[in-house]
Amino acid sequence: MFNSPVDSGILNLPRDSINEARYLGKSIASAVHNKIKDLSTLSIERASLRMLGIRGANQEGTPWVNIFTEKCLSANLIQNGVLMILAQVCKHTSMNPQQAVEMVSENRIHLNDLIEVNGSKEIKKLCDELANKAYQNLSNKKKERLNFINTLSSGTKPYLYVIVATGNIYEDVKQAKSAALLGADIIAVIRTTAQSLLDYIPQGITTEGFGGTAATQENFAVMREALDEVSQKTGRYIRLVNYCSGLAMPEIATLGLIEGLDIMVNDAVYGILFRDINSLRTLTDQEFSRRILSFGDIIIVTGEDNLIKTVDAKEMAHTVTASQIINYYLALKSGLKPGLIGLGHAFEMDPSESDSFLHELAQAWLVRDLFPQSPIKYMPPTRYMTGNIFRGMVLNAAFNLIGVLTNQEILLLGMPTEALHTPFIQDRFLSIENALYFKNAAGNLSNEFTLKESSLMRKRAIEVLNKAVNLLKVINQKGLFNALAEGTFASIKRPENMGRGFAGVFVKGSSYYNPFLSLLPDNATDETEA
Amino acid sequence: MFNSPVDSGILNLPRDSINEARYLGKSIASAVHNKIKDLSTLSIERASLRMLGIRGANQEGTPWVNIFTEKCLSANLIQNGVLMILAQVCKHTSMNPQQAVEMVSENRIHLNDLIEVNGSKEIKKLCDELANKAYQNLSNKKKERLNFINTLSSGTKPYLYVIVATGNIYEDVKQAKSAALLGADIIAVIRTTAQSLLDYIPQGITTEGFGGTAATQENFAVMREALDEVSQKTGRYIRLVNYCSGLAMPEIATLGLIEGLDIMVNDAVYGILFRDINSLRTLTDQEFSRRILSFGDIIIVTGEDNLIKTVDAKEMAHTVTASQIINYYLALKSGLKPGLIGLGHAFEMDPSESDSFLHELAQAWLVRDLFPQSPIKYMPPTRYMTGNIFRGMVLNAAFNLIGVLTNQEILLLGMPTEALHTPFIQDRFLSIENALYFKNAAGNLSNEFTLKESSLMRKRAIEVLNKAVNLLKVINQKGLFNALAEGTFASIKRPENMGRGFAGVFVKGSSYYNPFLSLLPDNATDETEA
Amino acid sequence: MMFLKPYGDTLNDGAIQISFSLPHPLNETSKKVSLELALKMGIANPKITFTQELGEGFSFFIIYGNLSHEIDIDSIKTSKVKEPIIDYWDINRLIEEKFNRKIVIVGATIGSDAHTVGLDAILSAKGYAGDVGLERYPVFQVHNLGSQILPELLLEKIMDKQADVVLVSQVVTQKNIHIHNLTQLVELIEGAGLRDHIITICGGPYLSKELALELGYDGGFGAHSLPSEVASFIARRLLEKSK
Amino acid sequence: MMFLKPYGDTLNDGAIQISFSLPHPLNETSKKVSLELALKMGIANPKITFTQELGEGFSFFIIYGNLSHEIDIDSIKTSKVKEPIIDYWDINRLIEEKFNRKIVIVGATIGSDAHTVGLDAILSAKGYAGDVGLERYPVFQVHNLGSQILPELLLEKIMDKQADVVLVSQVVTQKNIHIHNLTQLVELIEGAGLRDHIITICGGPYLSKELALELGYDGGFGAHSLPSEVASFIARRLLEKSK
Ligand code: B12
Ligand code: B12
Ligand SMILES: Cc1ncc(COP(=O)(O)O)c(C=O)c1O
Ligand SMILES: Cc1ncc(COP(=O)(O)O)c(C=O)c1O
Repeated sequence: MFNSPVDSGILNLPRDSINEARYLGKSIASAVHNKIKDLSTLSIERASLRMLGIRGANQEGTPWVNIFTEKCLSANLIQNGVLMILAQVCKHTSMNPQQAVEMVSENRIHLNDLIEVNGSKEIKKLCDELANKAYQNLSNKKKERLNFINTLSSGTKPYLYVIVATGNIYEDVKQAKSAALLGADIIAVIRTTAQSLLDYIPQGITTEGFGGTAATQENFAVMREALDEVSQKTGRYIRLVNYCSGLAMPEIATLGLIEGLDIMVNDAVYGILFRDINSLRTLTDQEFSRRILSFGDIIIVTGEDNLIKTVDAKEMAHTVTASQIINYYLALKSGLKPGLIGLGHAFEMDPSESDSFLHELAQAWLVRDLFPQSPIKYMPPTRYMTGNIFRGMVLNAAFNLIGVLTNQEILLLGMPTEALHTPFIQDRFLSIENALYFKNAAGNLSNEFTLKESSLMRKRAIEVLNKAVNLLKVINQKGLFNALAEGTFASIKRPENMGRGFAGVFVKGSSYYNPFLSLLPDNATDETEA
Repeated sequence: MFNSPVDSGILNLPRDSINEARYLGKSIASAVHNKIKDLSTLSIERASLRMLGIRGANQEGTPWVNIFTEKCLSANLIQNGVLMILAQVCKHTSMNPQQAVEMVSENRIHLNDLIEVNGSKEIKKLCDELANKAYQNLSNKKKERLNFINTLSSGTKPYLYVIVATGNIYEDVKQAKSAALLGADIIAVIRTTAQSLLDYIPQGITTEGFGGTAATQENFAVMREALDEVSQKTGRYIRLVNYCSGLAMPEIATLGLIEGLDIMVNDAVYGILFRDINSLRTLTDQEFSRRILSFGDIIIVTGEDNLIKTVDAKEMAHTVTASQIINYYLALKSGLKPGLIGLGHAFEMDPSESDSFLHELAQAWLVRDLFPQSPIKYMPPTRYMTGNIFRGMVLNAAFNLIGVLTNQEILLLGMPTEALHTPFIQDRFLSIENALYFKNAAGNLSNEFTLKESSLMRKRAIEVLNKAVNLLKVINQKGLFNALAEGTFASIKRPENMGRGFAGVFVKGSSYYNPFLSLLPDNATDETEA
Repeated sequence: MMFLKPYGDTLNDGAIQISFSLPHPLNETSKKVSLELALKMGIANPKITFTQELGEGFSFFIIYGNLSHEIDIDSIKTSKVKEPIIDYWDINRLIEEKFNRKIVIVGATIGSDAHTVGLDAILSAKGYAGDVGLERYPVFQVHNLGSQILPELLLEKIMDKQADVVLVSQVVTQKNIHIHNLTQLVELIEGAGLRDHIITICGGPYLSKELALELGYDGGFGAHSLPSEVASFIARRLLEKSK
Repeated sequence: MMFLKPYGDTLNDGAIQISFSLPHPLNETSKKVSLELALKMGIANPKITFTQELGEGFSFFIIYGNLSHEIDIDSIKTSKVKEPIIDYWDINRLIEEKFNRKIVIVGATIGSDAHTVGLDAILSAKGYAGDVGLERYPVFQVHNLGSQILPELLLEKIMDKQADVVLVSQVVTQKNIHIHNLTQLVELIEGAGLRDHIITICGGPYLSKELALELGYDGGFGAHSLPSEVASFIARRLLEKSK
């Protein structure tokens, strides 16, 4: 349903450049994969525990999975993988995993007392059993969601995506319902500032966030239930989004799977650049999280829009394209099908520059033509929005028109009050009304035109593509990690051995075992995809 | 400067249909001309007096030209033309024309006492002298204006046209200056309601109108002076518009010429349909007024937008096209060059209908392709504007984009508060900002595309054109007057012998003489134009 | 007691947006004035989010803030429950039974106002928004005089046709021209001694029932009115009067 | 005395537009409430020009009317004339002369706030809107710590670098998190006995000089501030202090 209807590219891009871009993308992604394939992270381990169904936290709100993992770490056992350790505890104590985790966490069981450091075959078998059962449960969850979706309509493309960000999950619910009833197809709950820096998932239903609402399993559930209710009411399935990024990336992916999320914003590079998260850590986390999302049939959306929020968007447009290509092949490597890879981009050029509308249009077509099978997530103007809300409506109109004209699949709606505050309830209405006008009145515009041979837009798109290819060449040569270290993206330098969460990366021991690594989809599709 | 840059039509319209439309247009216009060529009207006579420079009014505010003309009428002399009568008075009394008119008006001279009913050669000669001198004066006025224009820049196309309508000429000046400084190229002063029904030109500077400000010679001068000042200041010539319509149409044309107006809204059919002005009267007036405007190098803009304000705009789009063709050939017949014929049309289809943006775009291209040498005046959405000013900004954005994409030359800017009030000072700012964005960011869009063979828009345009041709056939067969009588336009029926001002039409006598009829340009260009 | 105040994203945040121009250049003074005005309006924490010089001597402001006013919802008297609509068939039947003749309706746009679309929406057979107009009701005999009818002429027509109901439309409101015209008409009707013999109704996008009553009309209809509402109102009044 | 009030198209017409939502379904009651609110705000003749039900239990209103409030322009005290800008060369010369050492500036975005563009606009050599940043001034030694710096850590750095000036940026304001963070920092600085030894400046799009002073900062800079304004302010303060 998220497959694009676009047949042949309107831009008629040079085949050579496309092929070269693809070749380079694959090569860069393979190199990343090779570099991280022997690594695991604390958050991957915690995610594995969460997949088993472990949840809850101690009095202070520290999740059991964190405490348990820390224990494994301090007991110097982590390199075996937490599942092996847990299985041994379960075996020795005949407790179920949840109990076992809690007992260890509360120091009622000491790992060092108990653990045979090298897991026996038997332990491995128990591990497999636990994982298989979990896998079954998770499969059922997923099927439940897909079945529910199938009973309803899915709206029409482009899907209208709006955010809620009141900081209070109950207010978020009101705002989300209002938006859905007014025509939104997708609701994203924005996270509170700096949640991405937390190396754990906060616990419980929350009502106080700043610039967003905490992403917790309980908040996910509250919102999902509310949206299911509206979906039922409107007969149109309302998709739920949250952020699968930051230090707890794989865990959030797991919660997304458990709580029926449909789309997750997922991009390691965002964390690296804008949150100073260590690149090894988050790219390792990302691969695991994408495998989970792939299993869950959850669309990822990437964050290339951010690459042009702090630098000149026109000049640096090719970095967006290059990053999309890398992200695409990284995603394929993690088992995601093209139809689940929601590449991001944005309308962020200076609107006062002449021909800026043409340049935006060229860019929107470029991404569309490069990734015909992928849903594209188009982000609205933010940087050049001002307190002039009336002009804001106009820029958003230009954005919406380009969105429908170029067949973007997901339109993240711009708000007239972008420069002022996270959206008020009426802001969303005005923006949905704006987008619905263009969807309905200009939805068929994309099939009307061909570009002239002399088209400025075509020239511009080819120029951007070629610059992207050159950049990919450089990145391919030095490797993504070095490129990030040298400030290739958004002019920000992030060395491989610095940044948050580096300490949470470890090399898997020879006896490391995690059955999910074979259960979750991986790069099987890689070779078959263009 | 008002010549369109469009070379070959993007719609690739069928040649046959275009040729047939043109043939029919010419034929309809000729028939109208033949029907009115022996007629004059009280307002043509008054205009002739005004061209001589007669101005002023009595204590009650009744203009001397009206009183004098009435005297000619009651003395049963009107069929000679007022200039002949005036010349005789001048001759016999040795007064200058202004004195002569005033004396007759004040009953200090009685026409019946004085007049040799058949003007002698000598009187005719005096008549010619007066007219030649007037012609020279008016030529100088015109040259003065054109010279001033040439010292300044003229802005870029599309020209941004805004209205002022406070009812108070001094407030109008403030609002007009503000708009010009903010980027407007053209200022139209809207007239007070029902001025078109006045069979005279009100006198003096006025400060109380309803829905607009009285069109008086003095108000024209106040505004022209203000705009000249701003033009000088910004280095960009600001054009002034008023309405050359209603019962005093030819007089207003004269005042426009004298007071340096640049553009006049001029469309007899509007008066017929929406003001119940008699069709013979106003079509006769229109021809004379257009000859004056042609002489003055003043652009006319026609009122086809009104044809779709009360009926379904999508269904009746072809009536707009048909009327444009008729108006075009009527204008050529009156001596206007294609570059002075500003055909009007509008964005008035129901925006909630699917594909409405495509239909608007098709219509805008159609008019552009049909009249490549004429400035086109594109009118904004009004009917479907509501009190939701935010949505209003969006509809106006769609309108502005179509305006630049289709190379319209004059964009009458829509106001977010269209459904509420005549524009406030900030409304104009917001609308100018809206249009300037598209001019600058998307101004080059028009050269980027070709339409696909299968284009819905092309189909729609051809359908409209063919329906227009069929309508023109019918009109050609029965004649424009009968067509108007039968409700062809806007579903309103206006019989030829009814309506306001019919009494002011008369058949020119065999001794009728008016030297302006040979001085003013006429249909010389007709045959050479496509 | 329940108090209502504006809502942005948190109950009782009072979030509100305002915009206006000032006849003063954009400078520190006019900015301060704009904030002072907001404070006087009861807006706490007013923030100017946008300013623009509007040519010479004028400036434009957009302000957001938090309204401190609130309204006790229990204190709100909504103008009694809307009179229920009598349906097409009932109107025709009831009037037929009671009067046994056609009810004469005269309609016009008065003064210099030439907007007829609204009046036609109510009167013409086609009606408005799928709702048939008064001409379609067999019991009504409608004379739609069209636009730009001077009040004097309308009075003449009322007498001439022996109208039971007069419907006037006013759309242009600049400098309160509509109030002027509507008042003039009512005075003429009174002067002619017809006030009690005729039902007077005015309508237009900027009119309301309240304003109509204030001006001395029996009824008033604002934006988006439906012919059936007007027909209902007429029927109810006629039946009341004839009691 | 000259009074100012909003202007639409006629002097003193008071024309004003407002919009807001109510946490109440769209019905006669909420419409009435919206008008009552407008009246309380001092808006005469309030007219609802648009209403919209916002899903369940919420409604949106746009209202136009004529504000009756006016402001006596003579009563407006604009915060004295803006301090004139000292230019780049003078700043460098004056500081050089007086201090004969580099002035140490530490800058950061504090708390969980990760918006650095504004801070960088002031600090980085490139500057903002063509105006060079503080790093370009030879007399300033700038340590830009970047984003998401906890107040405690910032205090440490201040002491560590023996800073003369601290510049903090706050962009996220939801639930007043910026007030919370800024207050915490000032308190820490005071606690450490550094209040009189350091110039404290905060900035961000929703900050103002007034708010900054209220919170205990020496200076505050809002939207569209220029590095040269900040440099000037710093130079003037330094020179004053050293007197
Ligand atoms: C169409 C239109 C025209 C057409 C009118 C054609 C015609 N035959 O009616 C034309 C182009 C001729 C026109 C001209 C002018 N117009 Co005009 N026009 C409009 C427009 C775009 C739509 C009005 C409309 O048709 N609405 C649709 C109908 C169905 O709605 P309605 O009138 O509200 O009617 C409903 C209710 O109000 C009610 N109702 C109305 N009347 C009555 C009567 C009774 C008895 C009852 C019970 C109910 C009732 O029932 C109707 C159905 O629900 C509006 C802008 C807008 N979008 O609203 C401007 C507008 C009304 N026009 C305006 C003006 C100023 C003019 C001019 C005076 C400008 C000028 N100086 O040239 C001219 C002159 C006209 C004149 N002498 O009066 C202004 C009025 C400003 C004001 N508040 O004073 C407006 C708001 C535009 C603007 N922003 O400037 N106009
Ligand atoms: C770019 C941007 C981002 C980028 C930031 C990249 C970066 N490295 O800075 C990214 C994408 C990372 C981002 C993320 C988020 N953002 Co953000 N972002 C913006 C955006 C679009 C532009 C801000 C900007 O760069 N302005 C340009 C600079 C030059 O202007 P400025 O900051 O006002 O700075 C000037 C003055 O204020 C002053 N100044 C500023 N700081 C200082 C300091 C000193 C000492 C001095 C003297 C002067 C000074 O001088 C500067 C030059 O004149 C705004 C919307 C908008 N259009 O304003 C939203 C916006 C600021 N973001 C917002 C939010 C909520 C977030 C998130 C918290 C959302 C989330 N939960 O995920 C995240 C998380 C970030 C976090 N943890 O803080 C909200 C804030 C709402 C509020 N009032 O609380 C906004 C308004 C968007 C919205 N409507 O929701 N964001
Ligand atoms: C790709 C990506 N990840 C994450 C986030 C959200 O930030 P955080 O992870 O700090 O919640 C964003 C915000 O725009 C984003 O674009
Ligand atoms: C062609 C035309 N003439 C005249 C007018 C103005 O009306 P009036 O002549 O009554 O001033 C309009 C108003 O829109 C118009 O479109």
